[in-house]
Order: sequence, then C-alpha cells, then structure tokens
Amino acid sequence: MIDSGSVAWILVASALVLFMTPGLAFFYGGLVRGKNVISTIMYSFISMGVVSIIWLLWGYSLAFGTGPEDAVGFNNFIGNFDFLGFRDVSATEGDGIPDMLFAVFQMMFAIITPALITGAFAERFKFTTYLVFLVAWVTLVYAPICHWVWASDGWILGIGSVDFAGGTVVHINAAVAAIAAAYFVGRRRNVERGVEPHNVPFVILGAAILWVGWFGFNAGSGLAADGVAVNAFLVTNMAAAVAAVTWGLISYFHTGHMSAVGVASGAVAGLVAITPAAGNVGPMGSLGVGFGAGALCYVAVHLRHRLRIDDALEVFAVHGIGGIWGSIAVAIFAVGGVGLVDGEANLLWANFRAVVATIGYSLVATTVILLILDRIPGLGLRTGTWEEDIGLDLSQHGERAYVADGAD
Amino acid sequence: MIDSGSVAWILVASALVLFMTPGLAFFYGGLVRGKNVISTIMYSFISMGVVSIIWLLWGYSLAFGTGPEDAVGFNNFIGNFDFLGFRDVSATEGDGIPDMLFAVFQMMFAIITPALITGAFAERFKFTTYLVFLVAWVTLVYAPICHWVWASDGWILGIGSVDFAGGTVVHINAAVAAIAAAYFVGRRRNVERGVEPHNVPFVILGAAILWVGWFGFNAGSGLAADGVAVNAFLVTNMAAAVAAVTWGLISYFHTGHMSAVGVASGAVAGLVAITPAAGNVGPMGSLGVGFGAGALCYVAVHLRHRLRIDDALEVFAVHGIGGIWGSIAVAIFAVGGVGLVDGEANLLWANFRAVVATIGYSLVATTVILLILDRIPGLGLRTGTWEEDIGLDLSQHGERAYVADGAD
Amino acid sequence: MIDSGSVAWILVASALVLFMTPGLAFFYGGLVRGKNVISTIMYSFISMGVVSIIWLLWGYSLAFGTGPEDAVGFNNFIGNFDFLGFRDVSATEGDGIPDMLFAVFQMMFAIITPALITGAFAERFKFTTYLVFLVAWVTLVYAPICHWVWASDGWILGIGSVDFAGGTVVHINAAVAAIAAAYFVGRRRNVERGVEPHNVPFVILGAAILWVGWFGFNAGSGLAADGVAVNAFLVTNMAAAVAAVTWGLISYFHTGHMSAVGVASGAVAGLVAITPAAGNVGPMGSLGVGFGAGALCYVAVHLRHRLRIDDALEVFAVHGIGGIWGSIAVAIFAVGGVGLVDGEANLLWANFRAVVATIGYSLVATTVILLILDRIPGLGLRTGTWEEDIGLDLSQHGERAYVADGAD
Amino acid sequence: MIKIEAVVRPERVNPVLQAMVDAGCHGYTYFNVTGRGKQQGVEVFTGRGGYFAHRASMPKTVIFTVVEDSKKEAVIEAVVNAARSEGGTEIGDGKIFVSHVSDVVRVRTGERGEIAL
Amino acid sequence: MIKIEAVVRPERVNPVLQAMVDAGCHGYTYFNVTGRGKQQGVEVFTGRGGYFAHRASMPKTVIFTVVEDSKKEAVIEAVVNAARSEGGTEIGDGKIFVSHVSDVVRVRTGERGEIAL
Amino acid sequence: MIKIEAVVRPERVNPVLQAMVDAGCHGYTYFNVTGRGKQQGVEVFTGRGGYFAHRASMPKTVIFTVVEDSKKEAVIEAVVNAARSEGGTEIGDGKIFVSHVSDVVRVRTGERGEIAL
Ligand SMILES: Nc1ncnc2c1ncn2[C@@H]1O[C@H](COP(=O)(O)OP(=O)(O)O)[C@@H](O)[C@H]1O
Ligand SMILES: Nc1ncnc2c1ncn2[C@@H]1O[C@H](COP(=O)(O)OP(=O)(O)O)[C@@H](O)[C@H]1O
Ligand SMILES: Nc1ncnc2c1ncn2[C@@H]1O[C@H](COP(=O)(O)OP(=O)(O)O)[C@@H](O)[C@H]1O
Repeated sequence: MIDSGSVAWILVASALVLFMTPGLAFFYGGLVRGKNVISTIMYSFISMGVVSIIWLLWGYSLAFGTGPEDAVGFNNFIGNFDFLGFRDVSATEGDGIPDMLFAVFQMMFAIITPALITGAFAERFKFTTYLVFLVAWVTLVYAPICHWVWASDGWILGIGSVDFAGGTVVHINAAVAAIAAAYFVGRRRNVERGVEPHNVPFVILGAAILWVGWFGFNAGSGLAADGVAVNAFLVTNMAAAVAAVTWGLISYFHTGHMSAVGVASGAVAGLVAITPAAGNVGPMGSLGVGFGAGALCYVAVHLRHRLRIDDALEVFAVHGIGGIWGSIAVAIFAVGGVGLVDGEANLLWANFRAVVATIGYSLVATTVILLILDRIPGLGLRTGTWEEDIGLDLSQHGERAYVADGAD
Repeated sequence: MIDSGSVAWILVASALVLFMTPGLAFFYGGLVRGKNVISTIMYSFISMGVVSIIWLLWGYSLAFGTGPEDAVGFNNFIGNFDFLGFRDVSATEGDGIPDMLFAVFQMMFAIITPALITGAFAERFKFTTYLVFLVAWVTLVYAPICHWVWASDGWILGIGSVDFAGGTVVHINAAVAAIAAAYFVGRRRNVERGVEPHNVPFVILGAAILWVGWFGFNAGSGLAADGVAVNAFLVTNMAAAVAAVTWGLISYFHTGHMSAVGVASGAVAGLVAITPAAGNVGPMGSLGVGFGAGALCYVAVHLRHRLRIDDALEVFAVHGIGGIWGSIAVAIFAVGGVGLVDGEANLLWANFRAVVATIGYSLVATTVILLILDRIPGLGLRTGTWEEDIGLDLSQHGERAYVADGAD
Repeated sequence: MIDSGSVAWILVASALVLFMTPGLAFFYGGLVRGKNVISTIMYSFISMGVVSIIWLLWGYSLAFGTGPEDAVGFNNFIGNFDFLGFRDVSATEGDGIPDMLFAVFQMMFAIITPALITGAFAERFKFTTYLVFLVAWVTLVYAPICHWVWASDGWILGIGSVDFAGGTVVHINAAVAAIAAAYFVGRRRNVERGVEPHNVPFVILGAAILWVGWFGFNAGSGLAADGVAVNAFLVTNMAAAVAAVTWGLISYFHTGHMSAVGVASGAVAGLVAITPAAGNVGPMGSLGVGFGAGALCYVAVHLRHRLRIDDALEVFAVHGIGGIWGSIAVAIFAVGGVGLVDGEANLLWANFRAVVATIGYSLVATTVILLILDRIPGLGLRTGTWEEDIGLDLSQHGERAYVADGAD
Repeated sequence: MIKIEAVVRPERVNPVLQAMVDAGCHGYTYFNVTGRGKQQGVEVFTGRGGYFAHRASMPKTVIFTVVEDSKKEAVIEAVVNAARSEGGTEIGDGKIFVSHVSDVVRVRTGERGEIAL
Repeated sequence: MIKIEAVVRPERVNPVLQAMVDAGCHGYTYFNVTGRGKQQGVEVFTGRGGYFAHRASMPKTVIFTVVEDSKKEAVIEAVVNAARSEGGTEIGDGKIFVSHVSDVVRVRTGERGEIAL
Repeated sequence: MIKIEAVVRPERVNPVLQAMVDAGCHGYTYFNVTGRGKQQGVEVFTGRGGYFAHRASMPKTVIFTVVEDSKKEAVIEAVVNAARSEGGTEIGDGKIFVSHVSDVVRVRTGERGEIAL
C-alpha cells in the first residue's frame, strides 16, 4: 500500500540527495585552485548526467534485481537483468512507496558516490577518461557492493551487517577508490607550499548543501515518513554538529585558529560517520559518533600528509576513516540491545567483515579499471604538463571560471 | 477531500519552484559580464516581488477564474474576476489539495516565466521600464495563455492538447517574448569578440538549483503525491541527464572541449523539453525527449549566431526550441496509446495548434507592449550608451557586484 | 496520532529552517568587506554546531519542559529538566507529529536566532568569545523567552499574546541583543566612508535561501500539512514580495536607484514582520504587513545612521523594527474577529506587553552576559587593532576567502 | 626602449589592444585598476542598501607595452584614437604615461635588448 | 614629471588617497597586489583545513600618481604620514618608489606634457 | 636603484619569488595580469556554451622588485632560470623589463634611498 505522506517525503529526499552532488561540487570546487574549479565542479556535475543514464539502463537492475535463488548463490553477489530500463518497476505499486520511487532514490546515491572519489584526483585527472571511468566504476564496483549490502539477497545483508544509509556502499567504497586513483594518477605539480582553497565561501556553501541534503540521504533511507525518519534526521544533525565543533576545537588548540574549512570538514566527517548508523543509534549515541568522527578524521588528515599519495581533498581521511568509524560506531552505540554498549558483539563482527570486504573489492576492482584506462590509447589517466599548469578549466573545458571586465 | 501527503508535497513543490527563480538569476547572472550581474539577477529577483502581487490581486483570477459558459465563448480565452485578491479561494477545501495551494503553486510559475525572458535583453534593458513590462506582460500575455491551456474551459485544453507542466504556457511563451524583446531593444555594444561568462560557478549553481527545482515544477504539476508525481520526477531527471550528456558530447566532438556552461545549458534544454511531457511519457521515452533537446538546442544556439538578433543568453534557442520539441515529443512518445509511437496523430495535431497559437499570440502581444513602452516618455526600452558601457549594476542599481578590500 | 503527511512536511520544514542559517551566513557575508567574509559566515555556521548540542542537552528542556504547576508559578518563566538530552522525547508518538520532530523543528529556530545577532557586531567581534556567548545567550536569554511565548504554561502565552512563528522569540529578541552587542563592542575602524558590500550576488543568494527557508519557518509552525500551513505559506510569500517592492520603490524615489541589496533587505523585513502573524492574517492583511515592513524598516535604517551605535548590518532596523511592527500588525489585521480591524484591542494590548517584556529581558540579560565576557581574562569582546585591520578571516581563522592563482 | 602605460575605460580595452598590435607593438600586458582623474565619480549604496555615498574613483584598466623608441608616436596615436569614447567630450577617457626602459630580457631565450621585445 | 608609486596597507588606502589629493595630485590609480618586504607574513591553512603553512607575502595596495617634479616632496610627505599605521612601529607599513616619466597624454584632448596631468 | 619587472607564468610565481629572495632582493610585489607576447593564446567558449572564440591573451603574473644597481644581473639571472617552464622551448615564458628608480622611501621610518630598500 502506498502512503502519500511517505511518497511526499521520499520525493523530497530524492531531490535533496540529488542536490548534494552540486553541493559536493562547490565543496570540492572551493578547495582547489581557481584555475581548476570548473574542472572540479564538472567531475561531480556530469555524474548527474552519466550515472542517471547508467542507473536507468542497467545499474539499478544489477544492484537490485533479485531473481530466484540459484544453485551457486550468484544472486548474493550481483543482481539480474529484470529491471533493465526500469522495466517492470512500478510507479504506483510498492511497500509504502512505489518501487519506482525507491529506484529513483537509489539513483541519487549512485550519482554522488563516484563524485566523492573525484576529490582525490582533482586538478589533474583527464576529463574524457573520467567519463569512461564513471561508466565502468558504477557498473563494476558500485552496483555489486550496493547489491551485497542492500539487496534482499545480498550476502553482506545476509550476515547481519547494518549499513543504514551507505557507510560501506557509499563512503568506504568511494574513499578506497579515491586513494587508489590518487596513487595511480600521481602527485600534482606545483603544490609544494600547500594549496590554499581558492574560494572558502564556496566550500561553506557546499558544506551547507551537503548538511541539508544529508537529511534526505539518512532520514529518507527508512523509505517512510515515520519515527525512524525523525530519529535519523535528529542524529544526522547531531553527528554533524558535534563533529564540526570537535574538529574546530581540536584545530583551535592545535594551531591557535579555528579554520572555516576545518569546521566544514568536521561536519562532513560527522555526516559520513552517522550514515551507516542513523537508523540504529539514539540522540546520545550520535554524540559519540560525531565526536569520534571529528577527532579521528582530523588526525587522519594530518597523518595522510606523511604519505606520498596526493589525495588532494582528503577523501580517504574523511570518507574512509569516517565511514569505517561509523560502521564500527553503529555496532557500539546501536540501540535495541544489539550494540556493544549492551554487551553484544555480533554486529561488530558482521560490520567488520562488511568493511573489509568493501575495502578489498573496491581496491582491487578500482585498480584494475584504472590500469586498463591508463593503457587505452587516447585515454590515459593524466592530463599533460602544459594542461595541468595552465589549469584544467582552460585545457579540458575551454573556459575560465572568473572573467573580469575589460579583460576578455 | 484534502490529503495531507499531497499537501506536504505541493507545499514543497511550490517552494522548489519559487527557488528556481533565484536559481535562474544565478544561471543568467553568471553568463553576463561582471558589470551587469546585479542587473541580470535583479530582473529575476524582482519578479518574485512584482508578480506575486499581480497574481494575488488579479492574475490568478484572469488565468483560472471560470464562470458559467457565456454565449460567445469568451470564457475560453480569459478568466473572470471571481478570484480577485484570492477572494473565495479556500485554504482548506479542494480536490486533494486546497484551492489556495493550487493558486500558490501556479503563482510560482507566473513568477519565473517573465524572468526567463530577461536572458534575451540582459545587459541593456532599462530596469524601470522592465518593472512596467512585468506588470503588462503577466497580465496581458501570461494570464490569457495560461487560461487557454490549463483552465478547465480553456480552448487549447478543449482541443485535447497536452501540456503537463508548461511547455507552451511557460517556455515557448517566454522564448517568443524573448526574441521579440531582443529585437526591439537592439544589439549590445562591445560584444564583437563574444562574451565569456564572468562567473561559471554561478552558472552551475543556477543550473543545479533549476534542476532540483524542476522536480517541484514537473512532479508537482500532478498536484498529488502519487504515481504520476513519481514518474514525472524520474522522467524529469532523465531528460535533464540525457540532454546534458548529449550537448556535452556534441560539443566535445565539434570543438574538442566539453564546456561546463554547455553541459548546464543542455541540462536546462532537457528540462524544458520534458516539461510538457512529464506526465505522459515513460522512462524510455524521456531518453528520447532528452536526446532531441540536447541535439536540437545545440544546433539552434549555433544557428542563432547567424541572426542579427542579439538574444544574449539564447533564450529562444533553449526555451523556444526546447519547448517546441517537447510539445512535439510528448505527442510522439506519450504512453497510453495516444502517442505517435502507437500510431496516433491527434495529439500531435492538437499540440501543433497549441504551439502555433502560443507563438502567434505571444509574438503579437509582446511586440505591442514593447512598442508602447518604448514610446512612453521617461521609459523607453534601452539604457543610455554611458549607462551600458559603465555597466547596468552601477548605472541602474548604484551598486558594484564585487568590491575588493582597500578599493572602496 | 501521527499523520505521515504532516511528518513529511515538518521534516522538510526543519531542513528548510536549518538551511536558513547558511543562507543568513551568505546574506551577511556578502555585506561585509572581503577580509571579513569567512568570519561573518562562521558566526552563523558554527551556531549549527554549538546550538544543536546545547539544544539537545539542555536547551529544549529549559524551553519546553513543563512540569506540574508549582506554588510560585516558576513554570511560567522557565522549563524544567525533564527533557535533558531529549530523554523521554518520543520519535514515534505525538499530536500529529512525533514530539521529537517538534523538538528538532524548534532546534532550528534556536540555531538561527543567535546567528541573527551577529550582523550587528560583524567585522570586529572575537570568535572565541562568540563561542562562549552562544552558549550563554541561548541558555539564559533564548530558552526563557521561548518558554514564555510558546511553552504551554509560558506567561506570555497565558496573557493571550499571539506570536505564530517567532516575532518576539526570534526577531525582537535577537535584534535587541544585537543593538546591545554593537554598543558594547564599539564602532568598527576605517568605515567612515561607508562599507560597500563586497559581494552582492552572495547577498541575493542568501536572501533567496532565507525567503525559501522561511516557508518552513512560518508554514511549518502550525506543525501540520493543512490549511493553516497553506495560508501561512501564501502570506509569507506576499509579505516578502510587498516589502521588497515597497523598499525598492521608496529607494528609487528617494535616491534615484533601486538597489539590489535594498530589495533583498526589504524582502527580509517583510518576512520578519509576517513571522508573528502568518497563522492569523489573510492574503489582503499580508499586503498591509508587508507594506508597513518595507516602509518602516527603510526609514529605520536611515535613522540608525544618526546613532553612534555601529549596528553594522542593521539588525535592529530590520529585525527589531520589523518584528515589532509584525507583532502590532497581527493585532491589527488578525482574522477571526480578534484584530483591530474588527474593533478588538485585547490582542494589541497582549502583544504590546509581550514586546515590552522581550525587549526588557533581552536587553538586560544580554548586557549582563556581554559585560561579564568582556571582563573574563583571555576573552574580551573585541579583536585587536591589527587583527581588525588585517581582517578577521586571517586573524581569527587563518584563512583568506579568495585566493588568486599564482598568488599563494 | 620606452614603456607606454595607458589608463583606459574597461570597455575600450579590446579596441585599444587591437590598435596597439596594428601599430606594431610586440606584446602588451593589462590589468584592472581603480582610479580618478578629473572625472566626477559615481554614487553607490553602502551598508544594507540604505545609504548613498560618493565614490570619486572609477574602474579602469591599465595597459602597458614596451616598444622601441621609434614607435612612440605611432603607438600613442593609436591608443588615443582607440581609447576615446564616442563623442569624445566626456571626461574619464584616460591618460597615457611614457617612461624609459633600460633593458628587456626574454625569459625563454635569455635574449636582451630590442630583439627581446 | 615623476611617478610616485606607493605600496601601502589596504586599510590605509582611503587616507592616503585623500592626502594625495590634498597635496595637489591631479589623479591617481590604485590596484591590489601581494608583497613582501621586511614583514613577517602570516600562517594560513592549506588543504582541507588540515595543514598550517607560512605565507611571507601579504595583501597590499599599490597607488601611483604622476605629478610635476616640484610636488615630489610634498606628495611623499603626505603619503608617508597617511600610510603609517597607528603607533608606527610595526613593519609592513609600505614603501614608496619614485621614477621619471618622460611624457603624459590626455586621451580625451590629446594634450601632452604637464598640462595633461 | 633599478626596478626589475618580470611578467611570468602564474604557476612559476613561487619559484621566481624564492629565486629573487635568494639573489638578494629585499622585497617584492606581485599581481595578476593578462598579457600577450609571441604566444598563441587559447580557444574559449563564449555565450551559452555555444561559440568558440580565440583569445590571444593569457593569464600572467607581474612581479616587481626594486634593488641596488649592483644586483641587476644576479636578479635577472635568477628570474630567468626560475621562470623558465620545463623544456624551455615553449613560448609564453615571459619577459623582464628593467628601468631606473630615482628614489625610495620607507614609510615606517621615512628613510630614503638604498637604505630604504
Ligand atoms: N596624474 C595621474 N596619476 C595617475 N593616474 C592618473 C592621473 N591622472 C589620471 N589618472 C588615471 O587615469 C584615469 C583617467 O583619468 P581621466 O579622468 O580620464 O582624466 P582626464 O579626464 O583628466 O583625462 C583615472 O581614472 C586614473 O586612473
Ligand atoms: N624592494 C622592494 N621591491 C618591490 N616591492 C617592495 C620592496 N620592498 C617592499 N616592497 C613592497 O612594499 C610592501 C611593504 O613592505 P614592508 O614590509 O612594509 O617593508 P618595510 O617593513 O621594510 O618598510 C611589501 O609588501 C612589498 O609589496
Ligand atoms: N612588449 C611587451 N610589452 C608589454 N608586455 C609584454 C611585451 N612582450 C611580452 N609581454 C608580456 O609578457 C608575457 C609573456 O610574453 P611571451 O609570450 O612569453 O613572449 P615571448 O614568447 O616572446 O618570450 C606576455 O603575456 C605579456 O604579458
């Protein structure tokens, strides 16, 4: 039975999650140098185009097509072709909301996940190659992991792991792919003195859109306008708030200043961490989730600087560490007698396996994709030296972000 | 009977559609030169003020006031005065949603339509004259066409034409008015070398807000939180996605670069084209609608450069061609056995007549309004040479968009 | 009984109200000089972190914890500790919406109110001191006044005053605190020639987000997706529209130009004024509310320039005068036979007392807080001369808002 | 060699650059500035759209080019003609400053003097 | 004629411009730059709010005015007085460079030399 | 004293500044400009993503430093080496202009001449 209130809420939640992708575009775009802002924004924006199409045509079916149980358990790993082109996905029938609305809501998750990766290789990844990467990655990495965790016959769901809104599927997955991509594309040129964000207001604008959009992401993931949504909404807000303040205060005591970019990063870290947990922790638990996220991700950003890997916008430190912490944290703080606080460790073990599986598969599959793309003539991962120096906006997109009067 | 889920959704949809107008302001504002960005933004923003008032006082009544059938069929062409000042428009009674909520939702359409026109005459149209134009155009052009197409006794509705969310009323109508206005106000000074957008991130921000807002525009037009809304939401997203990618790829193969502004324009073209069709095409049909929009509007932008008419931001090429294509496309791809794909041509013929009528009336009526305004002492369409050279921000609004420190 | 449609709407309304705070950040951020934009944005953004935590832990309980009536009527002035940490605040039970959703919705109001204050002391208030101020002010000023006006046993509610969505609690309260803070922190340096907004598009972006967010603020305050929400939505839009046009036209006739910042300020003034009235006036009444707001606040801004108090972004002139006018206007235009237009003066007298009480308490309590903070070693209200001259972005946050390429 | 520095209206930049190239300049550099000559200035709003204040300075663009001494008059004439706004009676059209440059180096090749122009 | 080029703190621009006009300058041009003298610089965050890095260069504003030789000392004195920050002991107050200008042209009229200033 | 004005690629600014300091410059000032030398320029989109137009001018950065005459060659050499892009065959690497400065004043102290550098 369809409930119009739930339909209303999930329609809005879908719009909010879609809006997160341009939000991310501005968050990332503000962090890079001015000559690469269009490029960085486009990595995210074009995902709204490309991944929508993939998802409609085959992505949703691969992720959520569940056939009759087969002998070898193949269905535990990947969906079937029943829903190609949203065939037989009803716009009017479903459980609380129409099936098509679920498919649309999930589309928005598939859009933002690869966009998250782009922060790692920003300012140097070739745009045409990225378009191919998008298609390959969503098909070969995102859809399978999504199936494992969220499809009714997915094996990770089967072991009792809890990932309410995408700690493994979205964040850990993207973060692992990010670190791999940053490694294979190599370090940026001319960043020895560090890169100051070229437009901090854009970073804050992006963070604000992400924060608001995340209400759709998490509070929509219960697929109904009910108490679960209300609780998820609250804990999402609290984790963001606590992590933002935590990062800010650590930064203040560490450096003497509370950076706006840091506070925004803290908020995002908190939002990442609460994602797998939003349906299962209460208000006080969310404070713990947020505090851990703010502190751990701050430390992770600092440790990452010791690596040779130029994860330009710290995707792994924020989404990877934040996602892993969230997956553990839900097993600690979960209400209903399944959390470590109640002496139960099964969930922790299940989530641990889920995290390891996600990291392992994403790392291997993404690496294979990248190595192949690097070798395809005419593609290749990296723009040329001149292209990078002059900026990807001009060299990849034929545009300058900001043009002053008189100076055309 | 009022359904609270539908009320919730249409409240949100109304907010989303209103948000499209500042979205458009940023989309257009980023495309002009930095000395005209406030002016361009204000053309849209002030519409939120002026048209809200007109719509409340008399616009809604002219558009949707339906009296008893009169002898000469006058009611087929224009509404009556029953709803002046929203008199007798109930906040609590209605069919699914209260009548007042319908009136509010429609108000947001009336606000954005004239704002769309402004892209054509940006960077030179006199602001005070524009205020008068707004009042005249909404009253004399928008309200009648709106009545024809959407009022229960409108003649275009009567001939069986389908315009789900405003292909004729909003887009074709605005685009025709745009080309007329661009013609009468004349070409801009100092644009021989082409105008590079002064702030591409603003263009993308605007496009993102438009994309999200369009979910309210289209998925709200069924006035309920139901399967029609879900389908409209999906096809809206798909058309935008396909058209964005189509425009981007054509541009890439044509020029060697995939411009961000182009991709954003493609998305908008797709959104325009799906507008009349969102309630009547399925997921696969929406791919066709989007593909046609991306390709046709790209070509149209290029052909427009051959004209002497300086439609500065290509309103006609995107909203005119996109709207016409959408009105045809719905007749091609419509589900339920009424589309050309099912061998039915009646809808095509009805929509063809609707398009021609809209173009004809809008062209004539807008031209008359412009010619009169041009002759009224103290008004006139165009700012002076010095005003245009120094920029409309300073000369019309007494403001500079960006002020650097030390430099006041 | 929970209604899913209302839950859907109030979830969205909560998200919209939260989004107003970054909207305000951009509105204020655009108005200051470029060297203080991060600082100004952060005053608002950090409130999303700090006040969320306070509200969860004790703020909500102080504001809405209602115990059994005590002998001395203490409960009329402040809540009890029943809801500390949202203990016993149900996510599933409530009247139309779950209690927890009400608590979340109210959280968003508590976040934006202190952020409104910051416009008065922008460009010079010390950030660390501000963090302490946030905690103290929300606890000692906001929570009590919120209790008086909105808790079921609050004394202002008891005298029959009407404040639908926060004219006294939010706007007058913040405005009075603002003028006190501006007075005690002292005038800015180097502003003799007036300060031109450094980024007018940001101001408009902020105003647009505020306008849209205000639909959640006002139309959500009825806590249901019903006719009250629909009416509140409409009158909110109309007051903003009329006030924007009114301010614009007065400015045009007064100075010869219609400033974009002025129009945006007018819209905000209208939104402020309709806030206490949105549930009680009809469409035509809202025109009166908006007109008064536009005219009175315009005059107030001009008179404020004669004061020695450097209320940098005119918080008192807009939110104070607008809020007072709104509280009076609801008593004039209220429908249902309780307004002055129907010859009833009781509401006017009740609202007058509410306004006076709010002004008095806010002024005294804020002053005490400020004087104490100014004397605490290591805190103090004002940044040093060098910090202020170089800009608060660099000196308080270690960041520059805009960094050009080549120039790191 | 001499440096010719022209302060012109932003909207005249393109014609001036074109005229410079036509007059034989080897290169040019330009940037946006704010300035005041005999020009009146404008009124702008300050604060929250409330107050109107006078600003004598106006946005301008500085274009400089370094040329051989022999081209001085030709370049000056080209700039003057191209920079003048229609009608030519309005103040604010700009000013040209000429000064001496003692040496030029082309970075790419290390060439010095007029050959490096 | 001489060109007086002052690099000053952005927040001192208005007083310096006023002082220049009072000292008899006919016009001025200014633009924002970044620079470093003896000044210490600042610490800024880089990346995602994580790392703190030193930047020796600070935002400054260059103001230049071309005047008759006779006004040189008066203008320099005016600038020095107006550009100094309170207390006058802090480094970073700026520097003034003086150089020779061989010719000036007023675009509007084509006038040359001191009369064109 | 002389003024050394280098127009360089924006991405070479940091190495050039470092090289200048190493070569004994007392300070420097830089700002972003647009310019054209022998360089080809780029194609950019105009309008609504439709048309491709040629722009000969490219973003550059001007760095200027005033030094004692004796340091002229050292500074030029330092700039040339640091400003050259990898390979050194590409046009657009920039240009250096040298001119005479007659006086320098330190605002803070009022010192004049070389001591004020
Ligand atoms: N003496 C001067 N020194 C420096 N810049 C000047 C001087 N005179 C004019 N300028 C610059 O030239 C610009 C144009 O001056 P303008 O008002 O056209 O002078 P006029 O009207 O006397 O020709 C000014 O905005 C300023 O930037
Ligand atoms: N030798 C120089 N060459 C070019 N610019 C200089 C030089 N010395 C100083 N400047 C400019 O002047 C500004 C102010 O210098 P400052 O630090 O105040 O010098 P000091 O403290 O020695 O007076 C610097 O930021 C720089 O832009
Ligand atoms: N004669 C000149 N006058 C002024 N600026 C010049 C001149 N020649 C070159 N420039 C500046 O130097 C920059 C780099 O020039 P570039 O193209 O590298 O010259 P080349 O290739 O001949 O060395 C140009 O973009 C321009 O800003």
